[in-house]
Amino acid sequence: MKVRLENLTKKFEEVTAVNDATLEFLEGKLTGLLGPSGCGKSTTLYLIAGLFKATSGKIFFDDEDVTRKEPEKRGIGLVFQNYALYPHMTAEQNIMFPLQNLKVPKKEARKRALDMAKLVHISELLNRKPGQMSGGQQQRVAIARALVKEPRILLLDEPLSNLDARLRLEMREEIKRIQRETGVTTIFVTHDQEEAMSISDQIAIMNEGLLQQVASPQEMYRNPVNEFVAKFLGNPPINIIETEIKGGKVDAGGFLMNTGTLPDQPVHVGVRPESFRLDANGSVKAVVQAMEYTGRETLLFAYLGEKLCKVIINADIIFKKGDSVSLSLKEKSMLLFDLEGNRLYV
Amino acid sequence: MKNVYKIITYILLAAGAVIMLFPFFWMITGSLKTYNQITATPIVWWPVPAQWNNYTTALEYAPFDIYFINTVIVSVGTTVSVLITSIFAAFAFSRLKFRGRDTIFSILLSTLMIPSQILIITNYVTVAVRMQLMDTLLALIIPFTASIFYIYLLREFFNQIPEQLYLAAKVDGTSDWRYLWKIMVPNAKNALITIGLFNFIASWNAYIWPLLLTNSESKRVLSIGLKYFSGEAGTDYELLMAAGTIVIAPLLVIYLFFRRYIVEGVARSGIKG
Amino acid sequence: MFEPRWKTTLKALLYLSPALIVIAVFVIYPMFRSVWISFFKDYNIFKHTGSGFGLDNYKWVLNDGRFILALKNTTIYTIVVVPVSVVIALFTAVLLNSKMKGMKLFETLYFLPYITNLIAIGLAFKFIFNSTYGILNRILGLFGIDTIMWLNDPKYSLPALIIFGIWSGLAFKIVVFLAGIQGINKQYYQAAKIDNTSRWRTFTKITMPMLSPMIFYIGIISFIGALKTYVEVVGLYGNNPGPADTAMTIVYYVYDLFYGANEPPRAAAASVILFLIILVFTFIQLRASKKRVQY
Amino acid sequence: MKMKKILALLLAVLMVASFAACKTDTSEEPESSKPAESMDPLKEWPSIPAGTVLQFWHAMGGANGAALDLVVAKFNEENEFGITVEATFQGGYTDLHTKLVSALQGGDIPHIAQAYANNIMVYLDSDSIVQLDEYIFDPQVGIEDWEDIIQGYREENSNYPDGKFYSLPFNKSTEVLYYNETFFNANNLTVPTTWEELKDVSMEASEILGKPAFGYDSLSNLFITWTQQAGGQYTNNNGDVLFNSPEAREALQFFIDGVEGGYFRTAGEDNYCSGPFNDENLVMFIGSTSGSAYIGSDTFEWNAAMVPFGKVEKVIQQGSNMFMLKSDEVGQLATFEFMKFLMAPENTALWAMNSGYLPVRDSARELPEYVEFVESGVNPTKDIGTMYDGAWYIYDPVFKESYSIRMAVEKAVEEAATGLKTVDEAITDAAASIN
Repeated sequence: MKVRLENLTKKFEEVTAVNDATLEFLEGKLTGLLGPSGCGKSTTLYLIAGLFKATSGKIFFDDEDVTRKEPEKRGIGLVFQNYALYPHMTAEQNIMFPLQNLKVPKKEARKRALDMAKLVHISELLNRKPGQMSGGQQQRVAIARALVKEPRILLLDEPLSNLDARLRLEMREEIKRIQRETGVTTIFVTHDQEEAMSISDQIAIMNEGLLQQVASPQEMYRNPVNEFVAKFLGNPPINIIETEIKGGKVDAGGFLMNTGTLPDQPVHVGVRPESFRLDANGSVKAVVQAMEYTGRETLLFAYLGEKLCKVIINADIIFKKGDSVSLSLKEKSMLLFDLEGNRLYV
Repeated sequence: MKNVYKIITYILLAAGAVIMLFPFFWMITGSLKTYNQITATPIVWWPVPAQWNNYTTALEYAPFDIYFINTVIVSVGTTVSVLITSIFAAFAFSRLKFRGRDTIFSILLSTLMIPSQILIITNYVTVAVRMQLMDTLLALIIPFTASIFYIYLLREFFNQIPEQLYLAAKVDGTSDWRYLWKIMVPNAKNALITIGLFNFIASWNAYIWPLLLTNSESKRVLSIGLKYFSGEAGTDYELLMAAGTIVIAPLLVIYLFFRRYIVEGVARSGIKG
Repeated sequence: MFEPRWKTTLKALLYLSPALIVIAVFVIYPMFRSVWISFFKDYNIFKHTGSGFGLDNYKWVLNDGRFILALKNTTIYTIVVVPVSVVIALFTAVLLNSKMKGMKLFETLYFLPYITNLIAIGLAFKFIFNSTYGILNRILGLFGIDTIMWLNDPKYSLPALIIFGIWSGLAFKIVVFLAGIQGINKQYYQAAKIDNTSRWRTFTKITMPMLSPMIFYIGIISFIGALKTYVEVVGLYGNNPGPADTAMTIVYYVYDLFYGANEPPRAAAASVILFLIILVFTFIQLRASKKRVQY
Repeated sequence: MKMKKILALLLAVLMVASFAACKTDTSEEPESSKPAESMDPLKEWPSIPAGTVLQFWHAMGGANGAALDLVVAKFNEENEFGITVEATFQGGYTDLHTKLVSALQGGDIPHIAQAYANNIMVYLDSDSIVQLDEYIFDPQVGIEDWEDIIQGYREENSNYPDGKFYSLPFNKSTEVLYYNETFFNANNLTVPTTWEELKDVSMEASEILGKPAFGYDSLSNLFITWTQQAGGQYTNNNGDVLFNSPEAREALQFFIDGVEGGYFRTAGEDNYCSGPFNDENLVMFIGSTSGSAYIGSDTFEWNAAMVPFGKVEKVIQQGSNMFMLKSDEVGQLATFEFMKFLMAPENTALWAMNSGYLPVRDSARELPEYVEFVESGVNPTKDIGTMYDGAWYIYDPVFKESYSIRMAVEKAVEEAATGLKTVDEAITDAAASIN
């Protein structure tokens, strides 16, 4: 099932939580809805779920306009941040609950609940109540409950944020697996860019109610439409060097770039930390301020001119403060933004 | 130092407990005294021999057995209805969004400030004259089938049930009705038991309304029985205390049985204020 | 979450209707009728006809010495009973919260007074206060305090009522506070312990602020209750509200005016005045609490 | 005390039995008044069909309630019309009043009820109260020996604005002086009959006791009675306050001097003096005859005497009255038959012997069974209470504010007795608070 938003707007009194969003969620794929807290992503999710009513604009499931439909008629499964399991029911009762709403015969409901429990690997926990389960286990029950009625769309609202780091990684994989196995169109809300990148087939990024960009993770990372997206994706974050275009050229901490026909103007140049290369012949010398060694790679804090930048290198070399390194840049790795943050294409 | 604290705590608590319980002690021992022993100096702490016949005498004054059954019916009737109406109203106030919600709620809350004594004359006309329910147990129940105070308490409790459960249930295709009974009510069990007990106790002790609306002995309740012992020139204290003990004894049993829920229920309902 | 719409409003009204109908019929309607009656100089309660519409009853009540006395008594009663009972209840709850043996038993005992019939217990208190054979003077005597004529001396009749009032309201408050304290996250206390905080500071800096919403809730409820005190007076003094009316409260006054003096319009006017007083003070309290109460 | 109660009860049962026995012989007696029917063709009374049921609301709990049930049972058994009276206890006087005020708004009302005159006056507004003159003075159904009913009671019950009867005496009592006979004998004290004697004996007894010897139960009664005993007036029927007078001040001062001198006291916290009297904390008090059931002790003998008088012989009459509510002609006539029955000499005597009240007729106390009862010495108030001359009786004038005035004078006595105000201030303020 495709989900399409058309000029969707949601206002809460004076605040516009979602502003004129138009976007399509791919059928059978997992779309990450990403953005900082308060950007309107959860609101968008609740609009899709039908828990909020749109101020204007439309929501389509395939070609069906569901904008005015009640949530229970939309055929969706929703997993909440706090899982929202019913505390007085066992895991099994929780999973069966939606089926009972649909008046599915008890026998069948139980069978489907068991199947679902198997899918999310909690078969042995069915008689426990939420209070007796760990966060990860509750999460699985919540997913099972959302999926048991075979929804057309699965919506996940920051489902991993209440888990500790290790469990989060594990559950991330689980969600991916379950989504693949079921093939259900899934929308996953998160504020964690890494999570979104690793799990999503497609990412929609939002800020202050406005949809910024919709693209595959790679495309979005490599080719952000604006400075916000560029900054939001990537860890460590992109280096932003404030400089200006002068005579068709820009100088960012010593790295030069032709800007073609772009007029002279102050700009922000974004360079991803991993775009640097240690290069004995490198055109630019940087002065090391500090370094962090993570085992897989090394992160240098180094001055490019006056700008302290983060530089990721793969080499297993120990640097000291004050060491000088020469760097070069990978092809096309400089991103130009104007002062409004819009991408300037060369 | 730690032990000193402990000892002081025990002493203070014990002293407090004595203060809290002394009136009960006085009432129960008083019910076993002779009329003159109650006011005797020096104080008669424990009457020997105990006048158990005060109880038999008190019970002869009025048909307490019928009163007891009626009191149970009325208390259970009002309690069940108060719970139902409070559940509905508290649900609406805590979960449903509707126009005028806050206004209606404030108006209801402000009515808590009216001294109820001045309402009964009008209510008599409503129940006895308009509804023609004079001398029925129903008349003792109907005006007390809803209580703003308990709606307020229950709303506080419902508000503490995470709203996400409601949203989850909506998405799961649960109707409001089903959500209320399958999710809210089971989760508010303790609060409901507490409110039920509060109401039960209040209903058990209600006096003036049951008196106004009944004429037959077969429709009267226990608290009216307490009135038999006061005359215009004196009171049969020993009998009154015996009757008083008889009236509160069932409450005592119920209380000890449900004690755990009361403490928890009050706790929850008080938490958010 | 959902915004109000006509459909949800209708549905909500459906849920509210059982309670609303009962309350409208048995509270709101008689309340408005009382207000209506309060404006008639002469009102025939049986035929529901009146004459002399105006503010005469209000003037009369406000100029009645007994009303002023009742107002004064009720005010003193309220400003003593509410804070004192809250403090005692809070203190008791803190003690009951100690991790010591036997606390469950104490809890049970302390909540017992809630289930009583105030009239019957009032009788017991009458005996406790008696100057001849009352236990209270015996105990005070142990501390060298002379016999106090609690119920006979106009100076002590209101204090006696206040003591009874404090007692009768304690049980409920203690249990609410106790439950509140037990609901406070233990980590705060562990942190305080690590920081070597004194008991008093722990109480004032952790327990009190965390309990403030509950203290407020109890405060409002008992404030309204105190201003409506009636049963306590009857329990303690019967048909004579203390020597020279020194323990007469507003609601007692209203009741006496209605059924004793047979002046329903004036009684109604007095209760409207009481209602307004409570309303104003509750409003002030609500306002003040917005600044003070910490969640 | 218990023994006495049981004895009284036994006696009562015996008497009922004997009444019932002799009644069967004389059941034709009321028929003797029947010929009057033909003599007055002006009024045609309906006949009362058998099976007529009357509702009677009362405030008689405890032993008084049992006594009332006894009399009602007697009526139900004996009345020639086959009327059944269903008597219902409606709580205390205040409760019953609340109930009547409610019911008179159009609810189910009884045929007959009990109330104080000032409340009956309020009920008149409902137009549901039957004016009784046409019954009382009717040659066929009326009360022949009307003058036999105690004068003070007759006066009180016609003291309504139009001077008509709207009620009849039912449970009447008065005040007597209770005293500890054992104590009096042991200390050679004489029972006081005047204020001066009361003062002297109280002072003497107080010396012995070490605490006040005399108490007065009802402070409003004290004020009303003593003011008039001192030659003053209380109020008139228009509700004019007449007690702002030297006589009232003298009376109150007399009492306050005693309180300050430590030989008089109020009931105060004890509500009734019977408690301290039983505990021998005081040895005499003026209280209602209806309180006699609460008096008694294993350690001493008690007795009663007429209240001591001041300049004028005045004594208060207390207790409430019965009144008739409108129903149909038959119901009202049946009700009147019941009222007549209650006031009949043998029945009011039976009532008096079993309840805390006194007969409403002079002749009742001459009845052999009553004389016998009095002589048995079970309850001296049953004798003393009937000794007052009918003309001595005073009562609260019947007007709407009489309750408020009673409350005001009670407060005045309390204010003076507790030292809040001087006698002069207290009386002046009480008078001012009413106008």
